[in-house]
Amino acid sequence: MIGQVPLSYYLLLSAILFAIGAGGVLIRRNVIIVLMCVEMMMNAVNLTFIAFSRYLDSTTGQIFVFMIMAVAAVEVAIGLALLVELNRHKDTVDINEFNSLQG
Amino acid sequence: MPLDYIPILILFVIATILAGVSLALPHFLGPRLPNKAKSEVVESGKLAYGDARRRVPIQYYIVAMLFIIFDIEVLFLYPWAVVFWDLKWFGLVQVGIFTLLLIESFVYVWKKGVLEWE
Amino acid sequence: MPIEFPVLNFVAVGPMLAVTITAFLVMFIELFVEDKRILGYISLVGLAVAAVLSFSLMGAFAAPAFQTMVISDGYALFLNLIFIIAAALSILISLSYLGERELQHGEYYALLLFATVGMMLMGAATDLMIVFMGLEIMSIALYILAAFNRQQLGSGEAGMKYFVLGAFASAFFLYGVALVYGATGSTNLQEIGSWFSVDRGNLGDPIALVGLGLLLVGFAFKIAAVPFQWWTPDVYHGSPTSVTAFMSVGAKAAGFASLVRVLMVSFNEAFTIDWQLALAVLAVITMTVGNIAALAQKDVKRMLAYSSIAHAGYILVGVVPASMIGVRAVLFYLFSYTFMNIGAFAVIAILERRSEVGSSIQDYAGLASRSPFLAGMMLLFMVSLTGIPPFIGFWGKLYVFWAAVQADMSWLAVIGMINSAISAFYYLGVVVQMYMRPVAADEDGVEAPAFKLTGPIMVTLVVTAIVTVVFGIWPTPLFNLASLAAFG
Amino acid sequence: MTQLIWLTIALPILGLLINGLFGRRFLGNRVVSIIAPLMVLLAFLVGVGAFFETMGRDGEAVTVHLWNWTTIGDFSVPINLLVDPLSLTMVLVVTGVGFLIHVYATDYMVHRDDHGHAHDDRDFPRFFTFLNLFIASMLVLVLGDNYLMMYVGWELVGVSSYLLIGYWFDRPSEEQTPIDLGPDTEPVQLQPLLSPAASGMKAFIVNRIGDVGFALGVFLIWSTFGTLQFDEVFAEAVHVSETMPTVIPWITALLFVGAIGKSAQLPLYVWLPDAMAGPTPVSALIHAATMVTAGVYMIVRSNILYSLAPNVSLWIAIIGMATAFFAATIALVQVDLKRVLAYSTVSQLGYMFAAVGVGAYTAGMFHLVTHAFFKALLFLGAGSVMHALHDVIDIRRMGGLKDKMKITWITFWIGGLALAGFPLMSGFFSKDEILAHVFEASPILWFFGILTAGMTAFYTFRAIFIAFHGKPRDHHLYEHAHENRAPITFALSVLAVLAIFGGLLGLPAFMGFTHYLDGWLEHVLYELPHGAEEHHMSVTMEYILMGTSAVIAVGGIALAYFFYMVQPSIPQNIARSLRSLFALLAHKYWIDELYDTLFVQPGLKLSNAFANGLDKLIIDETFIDGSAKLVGRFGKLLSKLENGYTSNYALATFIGVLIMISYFFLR
Repeated sequence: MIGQVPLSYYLLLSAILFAIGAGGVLIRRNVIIVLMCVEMMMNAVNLTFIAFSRYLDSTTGQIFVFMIMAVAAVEVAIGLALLVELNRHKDTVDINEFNSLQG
Repeated sequence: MPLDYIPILILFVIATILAGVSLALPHFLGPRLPNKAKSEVVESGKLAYGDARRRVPIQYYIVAMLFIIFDIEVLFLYPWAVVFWDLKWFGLVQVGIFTLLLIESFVYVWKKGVLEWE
Repeated sequence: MPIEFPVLNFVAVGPMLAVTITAFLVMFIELFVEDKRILGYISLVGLAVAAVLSFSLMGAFAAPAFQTMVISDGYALFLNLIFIIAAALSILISLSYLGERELQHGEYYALLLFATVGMMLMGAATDLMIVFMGLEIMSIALYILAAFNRQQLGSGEAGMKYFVLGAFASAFFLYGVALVYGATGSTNLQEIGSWFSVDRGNLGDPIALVGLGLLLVGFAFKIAAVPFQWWTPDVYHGSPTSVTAFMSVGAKAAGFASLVRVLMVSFNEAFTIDWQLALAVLAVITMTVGNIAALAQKDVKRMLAYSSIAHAGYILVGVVPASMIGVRAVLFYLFSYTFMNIGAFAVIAILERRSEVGSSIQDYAGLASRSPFLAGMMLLFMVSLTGIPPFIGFWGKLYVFWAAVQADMSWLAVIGMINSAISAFYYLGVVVQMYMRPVAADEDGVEAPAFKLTGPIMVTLVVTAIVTVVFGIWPTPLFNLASLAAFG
Repeated sequence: MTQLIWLTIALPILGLLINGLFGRRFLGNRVVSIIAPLMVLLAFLVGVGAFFETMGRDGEAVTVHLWNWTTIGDFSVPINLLVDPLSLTMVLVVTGVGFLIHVYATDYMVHRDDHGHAHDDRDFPRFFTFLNLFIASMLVLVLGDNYLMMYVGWELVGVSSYLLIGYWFDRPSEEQTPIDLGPDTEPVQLQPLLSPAASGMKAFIVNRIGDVGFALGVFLIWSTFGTLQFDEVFAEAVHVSETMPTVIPWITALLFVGAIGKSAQLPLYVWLPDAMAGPTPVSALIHAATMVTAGVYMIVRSNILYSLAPNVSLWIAIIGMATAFFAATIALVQVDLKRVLAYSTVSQLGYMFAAVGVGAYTAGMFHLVTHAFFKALLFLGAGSVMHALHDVIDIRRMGGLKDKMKITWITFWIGGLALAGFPLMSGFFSKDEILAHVFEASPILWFFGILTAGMTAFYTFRAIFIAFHGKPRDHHLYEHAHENRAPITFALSVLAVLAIFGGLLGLPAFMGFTHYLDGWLEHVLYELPHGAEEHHMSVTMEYILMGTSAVIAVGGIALAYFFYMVQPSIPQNIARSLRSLFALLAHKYWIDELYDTLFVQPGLKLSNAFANGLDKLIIDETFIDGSAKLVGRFGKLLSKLENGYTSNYALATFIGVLIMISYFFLR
């Protein structure tokens, strides 16, 4: 059925998702939301991979998606862990509250 | 050929402009009268109540993380399951190693006493 | 459908396996031992084994493994040595540094080893998938290590910043991979390379080009090139010094490792013109911004962070020509930088106050009179980093610039020289403090920090110093090694 | 011995390692003060041995290969030492004079109270460590057989001189008492003297400008000739000058920029007078005898390049003579004994450059050697006075010292005569030879030269008469003054002998003497194939010139005697009537202030926009610091962007991404 839906649509969609994710990272200040946005970017990439791998019909893309998912999961875990750790020092989830290092 | 991808570029541009503008506008528009309500983190209309520590016991996060990780790792077993018969022992050994590593880390977590709720 | 079983050739990944297994061992043993320093020594043993394996593989046939996912050629093995040395030296620092701060936790060493594995993967990867895996293994370990000092907000903050920005950047990197994959139908460097060839007229394909651009972004972030360097000063500043030493050297080397391989294997020949200018510009602004910003620093640790940005610029100068001589220069530079920089950070680790983040320049005032040995060491490393002969740093710069000249890019070399002239100012600043200022009590009237020289860290200092001097006086053998390694 | 020439470098290094590592803890000052001079002495002996062997080979050069430093592709830098007349001359001067000064320093650097008890000074070993370091570096500079090693030595002497100038880094900058011009005129205020630390930094930074030029020059040689070996370069030089006529002038000019910095010529001479803040042996060794002459050595070494670039050479001659004249005028009114000598050093260096500029390379070397003798002697004499007067260096507080310090007095006289070019002293022959050659090239330059000679004689003896003769001005000091111990007087006497007889090296050929130095150096000097035709001026002309300079020298001395012994009121009256001119000289033409207003102030104005930057790292005053400060402020601005907000970092990164993408998309 990919025959009907041209590749460029998928690319467009994933690009949109990716851009939204990126925008989110730039705008949102809540660390958790930022994490979600990063996830979103990664999943946009996943979509691109899948689309391409169907289009080229090569399985590499799909395998890559597995990798990305695993990595993404780990990153979320790390992110949460770091945040929890940080909360022991400073009671906030605002990413810009953590600015003791500068200059 | 390039024309097909113009939208991607455009979208990137729009995204920046969007981000840039929305970061910049607050500095120019409107008077600065910070009060508690304003300086709070706004989550789509819902007020973020309480503080980070009082919300949920820490173990919750840890267990959640562990769940995510172990859950995702399982995902690698699916493709193996599909071609299980064709791969024969080779596949079994490979996956065996993989699982062993998973178990090792599980033991590590366990011995570290992360799973203790109290 | 029948499946033909792939030839895995575990020998080729021997060094990585060695380090990985050690890492798991460390994790496991950690559960049962009280004195965590043992783990450090175990890790050293494991690294030694890996080093031996790398050596024994050298000169052997460059064997691809795991269906050309990785390869153990001279290039990868030389880089392995760099990573192993970096890891070993920073473990030695850690043994003293963490001990003084009650930070001796077993996972530290395990994480450090995992990061090393990631770096080695990046060096050996011949497939974007493995590049990505290596990148993530390395980065994730480093995120945690950066936040390792739980007593300090700074450390955690460093970890958080590194993590958020790192994840952000690797998302772009991934997108680049996806685009390249879409354009070429493969993630294997060789195949990508063969896809881009004049006769197929694929060169101008914008999707591939943009993909390449995003790949460069990913690497530029890891090697801390302007304008992707923003995380560097804060992260280097906040992280435990032993970690900073490790990542300032290892992560940079790893980034360059696969950057060079990707460019030389996949985007070479007719394609070079497409990225040369971009990298050249990147190199110039990186050097300049790094150096100028470093001038303004009052904190030695942070100053070195900026200087490491500048050094990334110098190394990029060697990448731009896309020539063998350039690759050799880069390898040599990475090697020399490993020793100079870790040495300098070792001194910082000794002088750092326990309560504070970073290490203020005043603490170095009159060091020459307090400890001629330490001062002499710091002097040596500063001079070498400036690139004053006859120390190893000079040769790194010389080779890199020479590569640029060979490629008719003398202007790059000239800019580089001017920059290293600028860098003299802030490196000299430290020397001035140590030799020409009386010991000063800092703002709060606290006397200069007490320090003690413990065994492991002394080893680090001596080793790095010896290498800096010896290969400074006689760089030829090292350079020959690098020449062999350059895709030999 | 020739094969062992590397020992001359190795021995001082050995010395500095011993003293540096164990000096303070284990050896103690006495041992240190034996080891350091001993090493230099041994080096000297090796040099002497090599000298005789080279004589035996009648001056043909030998290259001693040590090891290959590096090989990049087809380019390789072997570590060779070049033993030939030129380098040996330098080696002998450096180690010989260096040894005497080491001996001198062993006593000079010991601080004694009035009862002659020595304080134990923990920094004592540091001094000799640096001093040995300097000797080694200088020898690397002169013995290297390629431009890279020369550059390495060039940098190393810079560093060691910086370390030595700043040796007393904890001493503050000093106010100078204004010059009193008698009643009804207001006294001339003087700028305060820089602190040693500041002076060292100033010297280092000013030198770095020159070094950049030098480095670029070496770089250009490399990219032109593809090699840095002297012999290969010189062999190619003529051919290259035919194929690419513009490149040789560029090379020579850039190298000369380096020389300007290192040898304190206009306009970069400003660091040398301030370098006097260092200990006197340092001033004698580094800032009079050896390091500052590195530029001259470099030009003589590359003589063929310079003969191939006549215009550049002409400029060198002009700059040299201008410097000579300019510095001499300043020296006329200095009240600080060491600064008088400093400016005279600058001036004498000017002579040397004038000589090499007009192609009289032998004359230049000749003057380099004799100058090393008598100027070292003068500085050591000044130091001896300082030592006796507890570091008072202002000649207005001296006087009548001759009966207190006989040896110092006599030797200082000898040095003064040599410097003034009094007939039959060493300085006379060398200076006269230079002036003769300059006259050949251009009488106008010669005129300035002879004028300078007169001033030299005058200001030298002005200082002598004020310091040693007449009535003591500061009785307290006078009472405590005393002749110094053996090491100092020994060094003085030996140098005095050399200062008298040094001239024998190059007795004028036209009088029928043999000019040893000429024969000695001829192997080093390249003849251009289409020979520069030898038009020698008539012997009578030579005699006339020699006569003139003799008369001028004597006249200068006589004038000084008349002014400061017979009619002390005259100079004051002159000064009063020409107060503005006098002040101008006393303020060294306000050059430092000029640089300050030209470079520092604009820099600061611009940078005041940003928060304060580098002042912790670098001291103010010199103009490079100004611009460094400026850069530093930019750095501050840059690090302001590093404001700790992760969102901003992300945004900046993202913008970078966009630029990257657009670049790759649009090409």
